[in-house]
Amino acid sequence: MSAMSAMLLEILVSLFLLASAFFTLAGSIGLARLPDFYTRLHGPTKATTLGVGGMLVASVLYFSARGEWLSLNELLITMFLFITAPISAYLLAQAALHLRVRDVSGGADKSKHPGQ
Amino acid sequence: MLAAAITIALAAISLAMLLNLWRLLCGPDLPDRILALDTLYINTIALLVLLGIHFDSLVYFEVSLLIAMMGFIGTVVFSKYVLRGDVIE
Amino acid sequence: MELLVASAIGVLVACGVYLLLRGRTFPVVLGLTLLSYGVNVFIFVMGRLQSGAPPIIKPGAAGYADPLPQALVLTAIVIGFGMTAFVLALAVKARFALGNDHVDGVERSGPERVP
Amino acid sequence: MTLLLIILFPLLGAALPAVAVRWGRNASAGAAAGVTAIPLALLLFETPRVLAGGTIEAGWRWVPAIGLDLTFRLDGLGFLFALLILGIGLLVILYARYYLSQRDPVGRFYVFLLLFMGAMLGIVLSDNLLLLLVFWELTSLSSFLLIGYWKHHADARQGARMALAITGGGGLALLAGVLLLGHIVGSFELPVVLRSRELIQGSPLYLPMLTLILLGAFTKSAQFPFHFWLPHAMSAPTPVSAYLHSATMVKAGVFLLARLYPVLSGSDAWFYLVSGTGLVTLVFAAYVAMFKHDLKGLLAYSTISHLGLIMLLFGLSTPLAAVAGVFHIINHATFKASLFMAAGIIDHESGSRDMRRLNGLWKYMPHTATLAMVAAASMAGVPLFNGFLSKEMFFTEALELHQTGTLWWIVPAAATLAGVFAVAYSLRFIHDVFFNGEPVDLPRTPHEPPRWMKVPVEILVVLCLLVGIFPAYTVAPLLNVAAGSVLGGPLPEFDLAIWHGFTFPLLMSVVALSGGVLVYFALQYRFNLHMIVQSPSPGRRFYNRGLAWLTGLSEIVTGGLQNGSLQRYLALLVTVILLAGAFPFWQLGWYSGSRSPGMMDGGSGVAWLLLVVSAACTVIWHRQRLLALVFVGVTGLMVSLIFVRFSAPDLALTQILVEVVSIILLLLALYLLPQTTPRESSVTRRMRDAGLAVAAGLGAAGLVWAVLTRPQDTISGFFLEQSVPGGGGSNVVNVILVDFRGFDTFGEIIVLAIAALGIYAMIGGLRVERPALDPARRPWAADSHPLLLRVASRILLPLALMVSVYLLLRGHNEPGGGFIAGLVTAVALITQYLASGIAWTEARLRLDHQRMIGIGVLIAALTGVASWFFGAPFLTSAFAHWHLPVLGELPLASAMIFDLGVYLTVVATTMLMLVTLGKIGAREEV
Repeated sequence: MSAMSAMLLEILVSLFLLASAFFTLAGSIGLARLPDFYTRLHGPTKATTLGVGGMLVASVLYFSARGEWLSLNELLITMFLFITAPISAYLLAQAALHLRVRDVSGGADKSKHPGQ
Repeated sequence: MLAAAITIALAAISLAMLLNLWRLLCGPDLPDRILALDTLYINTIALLVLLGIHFDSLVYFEVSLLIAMMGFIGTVVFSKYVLRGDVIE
Repeated sequence: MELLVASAIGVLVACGVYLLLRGRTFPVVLGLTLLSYGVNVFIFVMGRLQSGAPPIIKPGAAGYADPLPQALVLTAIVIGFGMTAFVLALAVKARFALGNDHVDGVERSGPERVP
Repeated sequence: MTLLLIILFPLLGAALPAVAVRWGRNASAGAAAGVTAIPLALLLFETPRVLAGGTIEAGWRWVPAIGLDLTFRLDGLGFLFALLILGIGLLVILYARYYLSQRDPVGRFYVFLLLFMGAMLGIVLSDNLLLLLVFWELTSLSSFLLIGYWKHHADARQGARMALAITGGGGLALLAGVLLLGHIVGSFELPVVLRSRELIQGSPLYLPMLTLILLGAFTKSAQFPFHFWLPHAMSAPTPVSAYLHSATMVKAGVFLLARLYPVLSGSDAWFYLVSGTGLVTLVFAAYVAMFKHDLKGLLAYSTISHLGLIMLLFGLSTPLAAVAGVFHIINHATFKASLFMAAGIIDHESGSRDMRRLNGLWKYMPHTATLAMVAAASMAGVPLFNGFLSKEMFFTEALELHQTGTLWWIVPAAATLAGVFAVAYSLRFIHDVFFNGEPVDLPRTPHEPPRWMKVPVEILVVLCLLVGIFPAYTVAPLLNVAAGSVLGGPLPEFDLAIWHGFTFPLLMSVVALSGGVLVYFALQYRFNLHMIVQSPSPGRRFYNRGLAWLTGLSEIVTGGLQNGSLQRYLALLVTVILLAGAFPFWQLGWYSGSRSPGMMDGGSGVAWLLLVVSAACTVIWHRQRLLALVFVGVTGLMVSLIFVRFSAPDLALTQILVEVVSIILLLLALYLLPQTTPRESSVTRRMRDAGLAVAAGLGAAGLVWAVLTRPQDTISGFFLEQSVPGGGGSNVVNVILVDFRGFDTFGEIIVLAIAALGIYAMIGGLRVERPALDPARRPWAADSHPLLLRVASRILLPLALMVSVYLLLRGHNEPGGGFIAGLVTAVALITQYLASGIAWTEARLRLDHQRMIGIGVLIAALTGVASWFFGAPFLTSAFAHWHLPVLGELPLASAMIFDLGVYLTVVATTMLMLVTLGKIGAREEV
């Protein structure tokens, strides 16, 4: 690998890392700052998952370029995360509805929810 | 450059984890806390990937993989407990 | 760094001991869990703190973390899990056999309703 | 080898009579006799060598680290005692066959008797003092069983307890004494000890050591003031009294003194302690014996008195006195055993042992009476009987005494006085039982016993006569070698003859005989002996009071410490641990070592904060149990981060898995427990607990700090070097687990299996109604198994299983291994239970968890056993490199098969634990 392409790769990995870190952080800021549970649910499940996905891409790039490993591992993690994130969110939302967690309007969810 | 990027990313993720802690402490409801725990798990994966690149080592991947699996199962169990009480029925 | 580790172990042990001294079975189990975390980390760090040097033999590695405490702690974690499971089963059994979840098996303030 | 066989025959053969009793009492007695006769024959084969002065030694190593070896020796003294034990033992077995009634469990009697015989042989043949002690304790235990043989009698139980308490306490003192002796000499081997006389007697520890050893000997041989257990032990069956309490066990104390005579004797302390105790016992017990109305009580006190006599002889420390002591051991064993048997016959055939009721039995059982008369004459020291010979030697030695100075007359006078009493009680035994009027309302009409019941008595009585009349032709060779090994040097000149001319000792004998006759008839006819009732001995009162005091003390201590509150015990435990840990800390002084701490980084700081805060929150919110559990989850995650951060990927994997499995378990249990904890501790209680907790935390933290700031000294270099060449794997942690320390891991999976099976046994059948409402009094969600989750779990299952197989296969070289892979598989399977329910999963996944645990442990064990076939120790690993198409070079070690066993066990135990708990709440409320 030439010095040029190595340089390019480093830039690419760095960019991916920074972007992913931004998304990850954004997800957590959303978790901390948004007004009610149902809105908070969006941050981690979307932004953070994306962020970690980006991290993994960076990792794939980094290690694959070094020729050490055909990074199936990261792929597996990404798959796991992308399959599980929506289900976690779904179940958490169900739980919140069951516990009648209040939404931002202040009124608890009065409608019949699936738990009833 | 990579080193700088890793440092910044590390700082960002550390900050993210602190924010998760904040949500864990404040709640106010149980689902908030479970969600914070779930997010913490995912952030930990990010942290481990970063560490892997930083130490130039592959041994952290299995840990990340299992944290991904276990984080999911943890969230599922807690939610199921809230919903149904009996986790295995 | 050593100060962080030492204080973390101290906090785990202190929280574990406090919960162990509670009167109901569930907090006691939680305390046991925290205490075993503390003890596991304690034994682990007896091999000192090594960064980025896992005990996996590789040509050209600069050094390795001490594998012996790691092997000890690995089984300790699993055995600790077995113990937690056993104590939990005991707690459940005691609750249904005695009608309360006090560690002494005697409710000090009247029996509670068993679901 | 012969020596070991002699001891092992009774010990191992003890089981035979219990089996043989199915074919009747004769078979049982026959088995016991056979088991005794063989070692007796073996012993007799060695007679020529022993009588020629030879010593037979044999030894095997046992626990060399503490100086305890299986070494045996057969010298003259051991031979004499072994002969007594086996010979009289054989007679007692025959006698007991007729003595025990139809209702008594004969098999058990012979089992105990043979056990005792083996233990006693062990004492007399041991060549190692610690080994001797082991057998010493065994005699105490087996005699406890024998005395308490009639366990339905309260006095038998009490007598057994008393004997055990006194001789056991003495055994403890003896242990301390022997340990001191071993400390002085540097060895517990008798040959070494017996060569170290100057060293021992010059040691400053000589006096405490001697006192302790004497305590052991005095209690065992029933010396004043510890004598009182022996009369109480008379509630044992008479064969036991004849065997243990005349011939053998009570002689163990005397034997010990004889054994250690060459090194312990000769000092002033020895003289005053041993002969003083012996003298007091001799006179006191002989006096008491005269007033006992119980036949066996009289014999018991007479035994105590004669043991005192033997003690006194050894205490005198002159060679001839030691010879006389050995001689009296032989004589006493023969006449006292026969007297006990005679008393047993009388008791058996008349139903009473009370001499106030037993009178004039001569006309009912003349044969038995004749035998008893000969034995009693020997006991009294009448010429032509063996007791006379040793007693006259004793009188001679009493006169030769110089240590007492102007008080020289005390010992001869006391000896004569004791002789007077001995004649009096012997005479009473004969006159009061066989003559002196008519029987007073006996339960049965007395008659002669069965023919064979008298044979043992006859044999012993004939021995008494033979020895008494022809000492030089019968007992002399045996006495010579036995006394020779006691003295450990040349024998003094002595003459075993009946007639030595008109000497002062003969005068003493005459005084004793005539005085004894006078005293007896005076007591009987002037003082109305039958009406005198003695108060219980002060020793017994002291024993009872001491026992009551100890019981009271233990009640106070127990009541003070254990009020039934586990919280309190735990607090006490923590306090004690803190105090025990505080002392070394105090000594350490400054905690910080020389090693400079590493730099802290921001990420670690955040993780630390998370860990500390979540642990604290677990405590703060521990009343809201579900919430506390969430925080435990955070703590666990952070702990696994610690493992990752400091280069322990295997630990991090295990931690994260165990963490989640524990949370599932805790949630399963929480469902069955109250959701909140009531506030019930007082503020002071909480402050106290917080104080203890903070102290414990500070202690742990301080300790870690002290260690981490000091340089490391590890033994891990070996493992790191040998892992690849020796274990065939590059993941050193896994190689340690499955190879270097494989045996530990084997033990650990067994513990895990026991825990899982224990849980299954404890709550396997428990079923609880499902509550209709959740903790907030709302109905549960209707959808028990959400579709999304079900679908996802089925996609994830193969992925997770693949991961686990991958972790298992490469665990030897990279992070992973049986424990981790097993947990992954278990979690993957449990996810199916979570998502689709028990019924659905078990319909598709038919796993018998118990059987699977068994298979796992078996595979691990077989891997270990397999190495035996290659001539290597258990669990030796072998490995080879295999070339596989896809995976490439794969080193396949036999340790990996072991790891497979670990894997299966971990999967099955985890599943069994979770499913067992999960099934409890499974039933829907109708």
